[in-house]
This record gives sequence, structure tokens and C-alpha cells, in this order.
Amino acid sequence: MSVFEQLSNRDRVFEFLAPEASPVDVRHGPILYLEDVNVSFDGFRAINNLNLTIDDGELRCIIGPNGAGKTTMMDIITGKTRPDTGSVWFGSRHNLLTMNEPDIASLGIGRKFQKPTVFEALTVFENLELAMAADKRIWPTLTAIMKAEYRDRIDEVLEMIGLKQLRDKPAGILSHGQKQWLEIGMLLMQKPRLLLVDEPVAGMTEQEMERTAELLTSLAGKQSVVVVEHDMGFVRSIARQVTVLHQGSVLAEGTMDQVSNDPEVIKVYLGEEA
Amino acid sequence: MGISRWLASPCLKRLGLTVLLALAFIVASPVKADPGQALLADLADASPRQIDAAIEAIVDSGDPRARDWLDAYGNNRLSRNKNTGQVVEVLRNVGRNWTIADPLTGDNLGEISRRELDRVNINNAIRGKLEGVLAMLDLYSDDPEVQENAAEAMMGKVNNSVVNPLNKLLERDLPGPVRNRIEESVAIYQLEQGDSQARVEAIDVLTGSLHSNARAALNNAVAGDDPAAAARAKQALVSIEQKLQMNRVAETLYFGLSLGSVLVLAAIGLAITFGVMGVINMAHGELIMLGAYTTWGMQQLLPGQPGLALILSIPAGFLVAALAGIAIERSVIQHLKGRPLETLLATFGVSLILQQLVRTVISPLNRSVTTPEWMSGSLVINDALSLTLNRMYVIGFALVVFAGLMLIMRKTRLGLEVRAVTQNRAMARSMGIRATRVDILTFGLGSGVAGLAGVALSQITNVGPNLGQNYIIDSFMVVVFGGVGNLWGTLLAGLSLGTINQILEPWAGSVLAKIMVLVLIILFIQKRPKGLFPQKGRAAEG
Amino acid sequence: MSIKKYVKLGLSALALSLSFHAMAAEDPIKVGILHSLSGTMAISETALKDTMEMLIEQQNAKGGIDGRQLEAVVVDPASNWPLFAEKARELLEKEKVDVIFGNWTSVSRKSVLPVVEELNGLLFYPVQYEGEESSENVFYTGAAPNQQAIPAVDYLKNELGVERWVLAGTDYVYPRTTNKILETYLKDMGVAEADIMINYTPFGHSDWQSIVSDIKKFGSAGKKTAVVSTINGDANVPFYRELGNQGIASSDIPVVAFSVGEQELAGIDTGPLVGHLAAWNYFMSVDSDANYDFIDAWVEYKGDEKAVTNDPMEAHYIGFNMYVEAVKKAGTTDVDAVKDAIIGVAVPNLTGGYATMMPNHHITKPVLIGEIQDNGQFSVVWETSSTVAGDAWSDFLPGSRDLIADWRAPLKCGNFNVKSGTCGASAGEQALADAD
Amino acid sequence: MWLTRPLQERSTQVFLGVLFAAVALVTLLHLIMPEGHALHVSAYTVTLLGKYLCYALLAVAVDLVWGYLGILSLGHGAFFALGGYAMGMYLMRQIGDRGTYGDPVLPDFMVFLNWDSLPWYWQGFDMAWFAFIMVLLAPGLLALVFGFLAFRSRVTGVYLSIITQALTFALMLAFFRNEMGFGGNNGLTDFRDIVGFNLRTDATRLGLFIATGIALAVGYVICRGIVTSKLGRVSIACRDAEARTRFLGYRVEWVQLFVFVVSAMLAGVAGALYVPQVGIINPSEFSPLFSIEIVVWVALGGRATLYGAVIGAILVNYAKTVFTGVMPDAWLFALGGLFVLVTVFLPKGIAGLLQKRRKQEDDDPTENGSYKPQSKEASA
Repeated sequence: MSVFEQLSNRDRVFEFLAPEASPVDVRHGPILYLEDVNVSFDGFRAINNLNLTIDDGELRCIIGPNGAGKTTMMDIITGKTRPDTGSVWFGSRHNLLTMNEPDIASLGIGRKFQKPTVFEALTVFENLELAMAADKRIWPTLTAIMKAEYRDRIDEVLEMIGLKQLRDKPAGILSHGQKQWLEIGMLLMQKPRLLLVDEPVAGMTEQEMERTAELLTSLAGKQSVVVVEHDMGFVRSIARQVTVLHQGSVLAEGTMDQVSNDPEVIKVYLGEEA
Repeated sequence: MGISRWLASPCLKRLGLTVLLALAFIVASPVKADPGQALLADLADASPRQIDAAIEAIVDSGDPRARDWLDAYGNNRLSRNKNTGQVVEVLRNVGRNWTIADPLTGDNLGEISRRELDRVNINNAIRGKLEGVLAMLDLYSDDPEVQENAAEAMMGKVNNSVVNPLNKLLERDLPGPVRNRIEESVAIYQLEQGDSQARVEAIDVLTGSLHSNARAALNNAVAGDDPAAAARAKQALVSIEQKLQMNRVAETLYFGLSLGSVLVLAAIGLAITFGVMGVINMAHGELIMLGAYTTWGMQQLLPGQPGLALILSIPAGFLVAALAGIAIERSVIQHLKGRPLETLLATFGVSLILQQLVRTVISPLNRSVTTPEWMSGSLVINDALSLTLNRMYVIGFALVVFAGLMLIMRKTRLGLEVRAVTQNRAMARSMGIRATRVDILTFGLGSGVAGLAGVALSQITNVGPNLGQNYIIDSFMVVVFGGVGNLWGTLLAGLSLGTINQILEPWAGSVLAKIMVLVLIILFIQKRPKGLFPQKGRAAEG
Repeated sequence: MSIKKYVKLGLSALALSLSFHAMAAEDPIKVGILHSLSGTMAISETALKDTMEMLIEQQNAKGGIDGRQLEAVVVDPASNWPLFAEKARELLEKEKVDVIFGNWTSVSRKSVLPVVEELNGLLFYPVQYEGEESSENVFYTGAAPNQQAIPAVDYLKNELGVERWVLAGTDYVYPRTTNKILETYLKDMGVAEADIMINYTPFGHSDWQSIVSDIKKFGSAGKKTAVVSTINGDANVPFYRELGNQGIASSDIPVVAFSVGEQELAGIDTGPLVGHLAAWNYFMSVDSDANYDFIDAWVEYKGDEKAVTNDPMEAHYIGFNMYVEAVKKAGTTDVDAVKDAIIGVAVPNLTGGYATMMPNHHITKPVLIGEIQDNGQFSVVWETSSTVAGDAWSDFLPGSRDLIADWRAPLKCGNFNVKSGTCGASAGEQALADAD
Repeated sequence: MWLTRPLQERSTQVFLGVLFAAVALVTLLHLIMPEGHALHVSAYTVTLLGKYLCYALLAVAVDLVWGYLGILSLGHGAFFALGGYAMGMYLMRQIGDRGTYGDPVLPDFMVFLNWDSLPWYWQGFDMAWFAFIMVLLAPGLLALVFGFLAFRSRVTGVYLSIITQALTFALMLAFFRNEMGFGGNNGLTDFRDIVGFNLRTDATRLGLFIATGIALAVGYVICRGIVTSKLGRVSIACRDAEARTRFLGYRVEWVQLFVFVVSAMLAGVAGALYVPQVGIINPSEFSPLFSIEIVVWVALGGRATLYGAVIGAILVNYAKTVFTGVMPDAWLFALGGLFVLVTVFLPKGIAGLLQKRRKQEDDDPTENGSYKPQSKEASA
């Protein structure tokens, strides 16, 4: 029987998916909190007074036409881009604007890129190994040994993302969809508190999409997930809360139905879609 | 008696003979009479002590040919035929047989083995005096140009034998510059020889003159035993120094600019092949070298007219280098698409080959490239500040080349296509741009520009197999400092690096200055990891 | 599978070691030629290699040495100093040459020196150098500072009345040492500190603008000024060009160069340089039949009417003939025999005199001052009345003042300290003593 | 343990096997075979091979940073030379009063440029242990400072390559200056003995040769150890997708710095062993062209396969030795041609050829290391 049936029965919980005690303080409110964020690239305002809050364990979809600033927003959260003004908080303790990518990553924010980027020269197994939550300083990394438990954990994820057969093949030979999966797998290995998933189903077949949908929904609750996606069908299939970005700021927020009935949204976005 | 017998009579024969003799005598006599023969002989035989006298004698003889003789003497062209003892003028003194002429009649005596000739000795000291003497002769010329040069040459060469004639000359009306010069040179003489009154006047004349001889004289006066003059001279010098300061600043800037323009020229071709195409072309230096050798070749083809040759070698150099570049692109680089570092290695091999090729085919020795008249010497702003012409041309040339490239890149179809291909190769292809053709043209263009740089450099430095090596590293520094793929960056980087170097050099010394510049580049790249003008957009993302 | 490859690699290493044992027939006298044919020094050294090959050819035409033919063994140290040592070793150990003619730069000599001494070879070094060296196995046929620099300075001082001195050089040992010697010498003659300007530039320095203008400034202080140039090879062209363009005529500020010969001039447009000076022990323009014959032979050999000769070529000419004489005298090519035999051997030089090998392994040379002519030649304007013997240890350097070299039987010492009377004894302390 | 791991993998075993076999063979042939016997290996050859091995170690060091970290260093000659100078200074002090001027303290070049006392940075080099530490420390420190500056500010790709070139170029100019007190252009030479052994005896040469062999072995194992460790995979990750690696929580700059420094130290050791064998160290070792040549060896042997670097270094230098002897006037053609042909027709170098023969399930992960569609430098 496939992994996904297991996944779908809710009482079954993979221990490696269970968030371990993390320094993130979510006792009072949201896990991610963006306020009045502004970014402009020589003149062009990519993000414009963006306000966004993600609650702990929430699954949030973010949609918006091209150039709405979706990817830029992710760059800001993960520390790749520094905003001109505004504040970005992870939990109520960590000001992300003061940290660099590795720190943010080790805090428990995982990111999947729009264009799937895996280490093509390394095998699928090694890709997951690198992603695995561990002490990532130089010396420990140099002296690290592959313990049996790690191997099992990796194999479990391999199982889940359905790349078991390709375990020892270089990731370079994977198909586009497989790469997407591998990257999601790497996210899982990181055991993040917050997953930022950028267009996870681009270039996937219908059934691959289904799997992905199931996986993401299963994650929600234990981890907070932010999905940026174009594919309305997919969004509809997973979305509880949807945020519509337009020209770098929030245009509308609510359930899929609320949003899709919002005249503003229809004008700028769905109008074009429909 | 019959006619025939009369004809045969000996008396007539005798008569004819005498006539012949007479004729012979008439023809021969002027040779004997020519005084020049003796004068030149004296000059040739003169011991170091007597030389001056011999020269004087030639000048006083008032012989119209005197000037030519002294010229020939000054230029090492007077020699003595070991066998006949005749003094001859050497017209052509290369190879084993030299062409000589008779200085008296000026007619060509044909070739003679070098071994048969014994040069009439001359050295700098004498040459110095000679210049004074010739200048004195020229001062009376009615060609103002000649006069001016003569006056210039007079500076610091005035001695009591010429001072009076000079003063007489001053009574005539002369063109302004000539007069000033003569007055100054007389003043210098007065300052050294004259009485204290004359000294003071002299100092007043020299005050404000930026000419080095004037300064020299004043310095001596300061050191001299006449306190009054010394004090006055000091003041004069102070005022002069102030004027000099500005000139020196201007000079340094000019030096910086010219060094900078050389760097720009050397680097701009690389900015295209490397910056735009991403090909790390280690053979770039050798392409420059080819351009320089083309100039040399041209001058060999057109002996006697270096100027024309130089101008012709601008297109020629471009073509040669461009073709070589295209050859490299076709044979090597096109196989290395998307492997920029491999291009570094392969082209490194190519550069080795090209260097050795030049060594074996042409020669390991440097080749001499003559600088045309209109490029040698310098443009005199004032006595203290003069801008060397060859470098001024190079600066201009660099700017023209740069402007040209800018036009091609911004305004022409090629430029558009090049930018398209560099932005996104696949996309450009799909839009019907023939990427390979663009590559060939781009690389050809970059290489051609390198050739142009070579043509310019041939006027400044060695034309030899190592020419390229000396510039390749600097070129890379300039391109990277300016920001890969940005022509403006290259221009700015080249000029600023050159200027910085020249500003540092006077107090740091050339070696340290160069080191400092390198360190500066390293530190700068820390601050701005993508150079002065970073490339924008996805193309720059790694 | 890959093991085979590895083994192949190992074998190739073995093969390489084997290849070094192709021993040539004992019969011919093997002459090693150690001059760079590629790299930066090829400019100067290639001609010397050709010279040697020509001389050997001539000698063989004359029936070799006592019937034994000579055979040239040419290698290319590629202007790479460690490679010089390696190639010297190859020549002596593998090729078993009887004598080596080679090197140009001091550094290459320094790197070869230990090899030649260890393997007891013979090296003839043809280039003017900084002195401060006398090896039992090296014969210095080029000029020592006292055979070039000092007479040149004397000439400038006495004939041209120079009072103010610019010592400009490339920053390496030869100019450094030469300038140090000259500085001491000038000061001993009572030249003031302020009247000496010393300037060093890196190799191949190509931008002389500011330095030349400094020289100009320095020269406008009222005293007759001259530049003593130890600028090396490639840097000269741009230097002289700059001089010409900034309008420094030889009659204002003459430049006397120690490293600019006919070969360097061949690469320069000499028009603007007429009257600038060079000090050598030989000029192509020297008026002697020996010289004319040599030039004719050279032109013949190169098949190029424009081919030029220069001082180091003469040095090789002398050195080669000395070696030939020494071998004849010793009746063998055995190194030690030749070493003893060669001291005192006198052979004609190309300037119409004789060169004798001194006990300190330097030779006697006339010193000539030449002026650059518009045809790329020098015209001799002055020469020493008699030949000067090369001085291994300069009298103007504190460290070496008390040192002499004498390789004859009793002393057999390259650095004998006359003060302490010991060989290689501590002149260092002497230096320290003089320093403070 | 990361250092012992390589010893279990076949390729390393084979490599060490061949290396030690070759060294042993040469040693035996040198000692046992009589002079002039066809199989005798002369001291000249021994030293020559010793030199090759030094270059091989240097090449391995370069391959470590270029092949596995994607940092094309055009300045590794600088680290090599620094190690060499450290050793050279020690050897210089060992000359003692046997120099031409017989000064007990000052090297000859200092005496005749009359320096009156030893500059501070020459202190301590009379002690072997100090000198040997400096062999590691000097290059290591330079790499540390330089690397820290460069990697911290994320200088990458060709920019990094060019400033490494600037680094070595600047150092070359600096060491040419006689005021620096390193003998200027003449460098350091005329060495007598090392830790008590006379450098001019064949025995010492053999010793140095063997020592070099061992150093190469150790260096190779260290590098293998790194590249087969998780850190090795991380560095490959940095090479291929630096940003991604950051998002996984690795501090890329520290990884780069660590590997860079290790590589620099290896280069230093290579230099230190090189100097006593060739008998001279001079600024030309700093010349950028030499550094480029090293890279060419690596590329020729096969990037990102350490043994490839060794093959490349030995092959090119052997070719050099042969050509400069056999065809002095034309050897540059041969060498240049070699570079061109190999880069065009053997993109993966000689090692690439070897791998083709291997079967796919070769247990060596780094074999795939050379598979890299878009590596960072492609952004040049």
C-alpha cells in the first residue's frame, strides 16, 4: 500500500515529522509576522507596505499575478533580500532582518525554490543527507558519520517522495517533477517549523500533483506551510486560507470562496484567469 | 708639300698635346684651389685641444658648405678614407659596405668597404659646442622657425665669443619669442660672467622664466659668492617654484591619463571577449602583440614613410588580429561553449604557441618601430610643462576606439544581437539570431580591438614576443575592476587605475605604487564583489 | 581495470629513468650550451647559443682540438631559474659534457653554481655582472664592475665634467651592487649626497613618464648631470623613447648604459638617441680586422645582412678560444687539468688586443665608451689606454674590500681574506665593523 | 574517523600502492644498480622525480579547491612559494659562516648590500621546528586572511580568480624588491645542508625524494578524507548551488575558508620540499603564469579526481623535461598544443578516459563530481 494512504489516515504520525522543541516562541500568536515591508529594485517597488501574518500550524496559499512580489517576499523571509523598511518576525522572539540565510534556515524555516535546485552532482541519498537536521558547523560536518538511524530516516523520506529506486543516482538525471519531490524531501529532512513552498507543482503530472497536495495538507498542523502557486485547481484543492498579492501588497485575504468572489481580485487576477 | 704630309707633321702633334695638357690643367686646377679640403683635413686631424679651433676656422671661412660639413660632422657622418686620406661624407652607414660622397662637390663616390673608413671623432662635449655654433649661424636665417629653434638651442650655450654678436642681433627687430630667448640666454651668461650690476639685471630678466637652464643659472647664483645676487636669485626662484607647482600637478594628471588610456586600450578588447562573451582569453595579450608586429611589418613594406605606414596599420592591425581571433574562436573556443574556465586553459596554450611562433618566424629580438615625425617630441605648453605627443595621440586614439565600440554595441544590429545572445542564448536563437555568427563577429571585434591596442603600444613600448605577457594581467585587472561586461566600467577603471598609479609613484616608487594598486583592487573587490558597475539581471546570477 | 593505468604510469616513470642513460660515444668533446631559447630571456640569449654553435662549427672546420671534434649539446632552460640548475645537472650528469657555456642573468648563474661546483664542471659565463663571486668551476668572461661601471663614471666626470649623478636601474642584484659600488666611489671622489639620485624600477617597467620628468627636474639644478643606467633589457625601449619625447638630448643629460648593446638598439628607433652612451668591452663598430672577420662570419652564419654582434658574444668568443687553448695546453679535457692550464692563457680579443685569464677566473679587458649613432651602432669615443683586469671582489664594498681570489696551486681560494689571512674567513664581521 | 575512511576505498589503495611501489622501485634501482648500468637511476633523475612529486602535491591542493569547491585559484603559486621561502630561509640560516663572506649570521646577499643586522622576520628560522611550522603557518595565514575577506563578501567565480591572481602578482613584485630582505630577484640559493644532512650528497637527495613521496601520500589521504566526508559533499554543494546550501543552514563561507586554508597549507608543504631539491627559491615562483600552469596540470589530469591532478602534474612536467632537451627551439609549440588539444578533446582530462572504462556502480561518489551542468563560474 502506498505511503499516501498511510499519510491520509490522520492518526498515523511519523515521528520525524513531529516538530522537535524549537527556540521559536509562538505562545503569543503568529509564527511569521511581516509588517509594512517595502523593497524596491532601482526604482521599481517590488514590495509595497506588505503586511502578512502566518499562524502556527497554518497552511496558507499565496496567489497573485506575475510580478506581484511572491518570490521577493520569500527572499525577504529567508534573508536573501533585505527590505528597505519594515519588520519581519519569526515567532515573537526572532527578528529575521538581523539574521543571514544559514541562521534563518537553522531556526527552522525551510524553502523550496520556484526553479527546483538540487545538488545535481550528488546522489539523491546525499542530497537528503545534506538537508538532514544536524550540527552543521565545519568540524562536526567533517567528522560526521552516517549512523543507522539517519539512514533509516532518509530511507523513510525516500519512500515517501517515491525516489527509493533512484537512491544512488546523481540528482542531475532526475525528471523535473522528481526534482520537485526531492526538494520537498530535503525540506522534510530539515524538520522546519515553517515551510515556504514556491510553485511546488509546476511541471507535474495530475497524479503527481495529487500526491503533493496530500503531502502538504498532511504537513499542515504540525508545521506551518506557505504555498505560492499559480495553479488555481491545486490551490483550491489544498487551500484553507488564501492571500492575494498584487503589486507588492495584500489585495485580499480569506477562504478561497471569499477571495474568488472579491470583485477587486476578480478584476486584477481571476478575471484574467477565467 | 701635300696636305697629308702636313697633317702628319710632328709639330702639330706637339701642339695638340700641349692643348690637351692645358685643358687638363684647367680642369684640375680648381680642385687644388678648394680650401674646404684643407679645413676638413684639419678637422679630421685635430687633437681634442685643437678641435674648437678647427671648427672656428670652418665657420670663419664663411664657406656656404660649412653648415653641411658641420652637420655631417655632428651626425658622425665624416670619415677619412684610410688609403687616399681623403675626407668623405658617409651617406649610408649600414651593412658592410657604406656609401660615401665627396663633401666638397657633394657627388656620390659609390660604395666602399667599412674597413677602409676611419671615422672623424666627435663626442658629446664637442657636439654641445657644435650645436651652439650652428645655432649662431641659424640665428641669422630669415626663416623664423629656424631662428626660434636656434634661439632655443642657444640657451645655456652662450660664451664670450658669441655674446657680442648676440647683443648686436638684439638691436635688430626680432620676433617676440626669439628675442625673449636670446635675452634670457644672454642674461644667463651675464649671471655667470657679468659684474654684480649686470647680475642683478640678469636676475630680473630671468625671474618668471620657467626654462630649466634659467633655473640652473639662478641656482648657481644662489650658491654663488655674490650675496646681493644670491638673495635676489632666491626670491626669483621662489616665485618660479610657485608657478612650477601647478604645472607639476597638471603633468601628473596627464601622465595618469596617458597610462590610463594605455590600460583602457589593452583591456577594452578583453572587455568584449571576456565581459560580453564570457571567454577568458589568455591569448588576448598575444593578439595585442600581433597588432604591434603588423605596424612593424607595415613600416618594413613602406620604408621611409613611417607615418603613412602607421596610419595604414590601424586597419591592417585590426584585420590581422581579428582574423587571428576568429581563427582561435573557430578552432578552439567554439568547442568550449559554457565552459569558460576551459577557455582559459586552451587559450593559455594558444598564447604559448603564438609567442613561440613569433620567436621562430620573425625573431626573438625586439623589432624597432620608428615614430613618425608628427608623433615624436612634445607639445610645449610652457617651458616647464610639455605634453609628449605620442602619448597624446594614444589618449585620443583610446577615446576614439572606445566611442566606436560604444556605437557598435548600442546602435548597430550586431550590438543588439550580441546583447541578446549574452542575455539569453536559447531565447535569442529561437528569435532567429544566428548565435554562432554573433560569436564569430563578437570575438573578431574584441580581437581586432586588441590589434588596435597593439598598433598604439608599438609607439610606446617594445615590439617583441613578450609584449603580450606584460599587458594581459593588467587587462584582466581593469576589466574586473570595472565590472565584467560593462564598457563604461572598463573605461573608468582603466583611467582611474592609471591616475592612481601615477599619483602614488612619485613618493612610493614605481614598484610599491604597482603593489598598492593591486592591493587596492583586491580590497575594492571585497567591497563590491562585482566591480564598479555590476551586471544587472539574471545574467549576472550564478 | 584502472590498475593497468596506474601501472602504466609507474612504468613511464621507470622508462623516464631509463631514458637518461643513453650515453653518447666518448670520442667528441661535448660542449654544453645553457642559454634560454624561450621565455623572457630568449631575447638576449638566443644569439649567444648561435654564436657558440658557429664557433664550434669553425673549430671543427679547423680540425677540432688536437683532432678531436667538438659537439654542441643544446638545452633550453626556458628563462626559468630552477630549470637552469636542473638542466646544468642534466648536461653534466646525463650528457657528460666537458664544459658548459651559458647563463645570462645573475640569478640563473647563482642557481647553476652549486650544481657546477658539486659535479666539478666548467662554466663560462659571458655577461657583465655585479662581481662579488669567484668559483673554482666558473670562468667570468664578462665584465666585473671595475671593468665597466667605474671607467664609465671616470669618463663622464673627466671628459664631460659631470657633477650630478642619477643612478637608475632595474631592481635586482646587478644594478643594486653596481650602484652601491658607484655610490661609494663617487662619495670617495667628494660628490655630495644631494648630487646623487638613485632610482629602481621593476623588470620590464614600461611607464617612465614620471621618472624621466624627475630626472629632468634633478638635472635643472645647475650642475652638469648624467644618468648612469643599469636598466635591464626590455625596460630600455620605453625609457629611451620617453627621454626622446620629453626632449632630453644627449648634450643636456647624457645617459650611459651598462646593459644596452647593439642587440637592444636593434629594437629601438635610435634617431632621437644619438649621443647617448654605453660602456662595454667591445662594440660591433670597433675598427679591427679580427672584429670585421668575426662580423662577416656571423653575418654569413645567420644569413642576415643586418645581424648584429655584441659584447657577450665577444665574451663567448674569448672564452671559447681560451678553453680551446687550455685543452691543447693540458692535452686533455679533464676538468681539473683544464682549470689549472687555463690560468694565464692569453687569446686575442676582437678589439685588437689580448685577453688573459687571471687567477681569480676573471679576464683582462679594455673598457670602451661608445656613443649611440643613428644606424643603431656605437661609435667609440674613449677607451682605456691598457686592458683592465677583472676584480672579483670590489674595493668599494665593505664586505669584500679585503677579499681576493686566487685559484692557483698554493692558495686555491675564491675568497681569501687578506686581513685575517684565512680562506673564506669572516669578512662579515668586517662588514659589520665598517657599518657602525 | 574521516582520515581513515579513504584507506578503505579502492581508488585510494590503488593510488597509494602505485605511489609507494614507484618510490620503492626508484630507490632500489638507485641504490642497488651500479653506476652506468642501464637500469641505474641517477641522482639527477631521483631529484627530478622528487620535483615532479612536489608539483603533484601542489596540483592535488589546487584540485581540492577547484574541483570540489569550485574556486578557481589563479594564485596558488603564492602559497607554494611562501612555503618555499620559509624553507629557504631555514636553509639559508643553516649555511652559517660557510657563505662567501663567512658571516655567521647574515646571508651573503645581506652582507654585500651591507645590512648590518638580521631583520626581525628572519629571527627563529635557524631552528628547524620553527621553520617547519612556518612552512604551514605562512601560507595558511595568508589564505585565512585573504579567504576570510573574499568569502565573507561572497566574491565568486571569475572575480575571485582574478583577485587571487592579483594577490600572487603583488607578492611577486614585493619579493622582487631587495628592501624586502628576501634576496630580491636572486632569491635564496647556495644551500648547504638540511637538519644536519649535506644537501649535495645523493643520500640526502634520495631522502628528500622519499620524504616527498610520503608527503604526497599523506596530502592525498587528507584530501580524500575531506572530499569523502560529509563536508566534502557540502563543498560540492557549495560549488554547484551556493544559495541552496545556505538555505540548508550551512555556513558556506566557513566551508570555503576551511578547505581553502587546508589547500594552501598543502601547497606550502609542496613548496618547502621543492626548494631543497631544486636548490633555489626566487620570486618567479610567484608569477601568475606559473599559477595558471598549475591549473592546466589539473585540468589536463582531470578535475575533481585528485589522482587526475597527480597524473597531470607529472605528465606535463615530464613532457617539459623531455621537450626542453629534445626540441629546445620548438617545445613551446608542443606544450601549447597539448594544452589546447586536451581541453578541447578531453574535457574531463585523462582521468575522464580512465573513468569511461569504469563501470557505473563504482562506489566512488566523487566520480560523478565532475558532472556539473551549470557550475558557478559559468556566470563569468
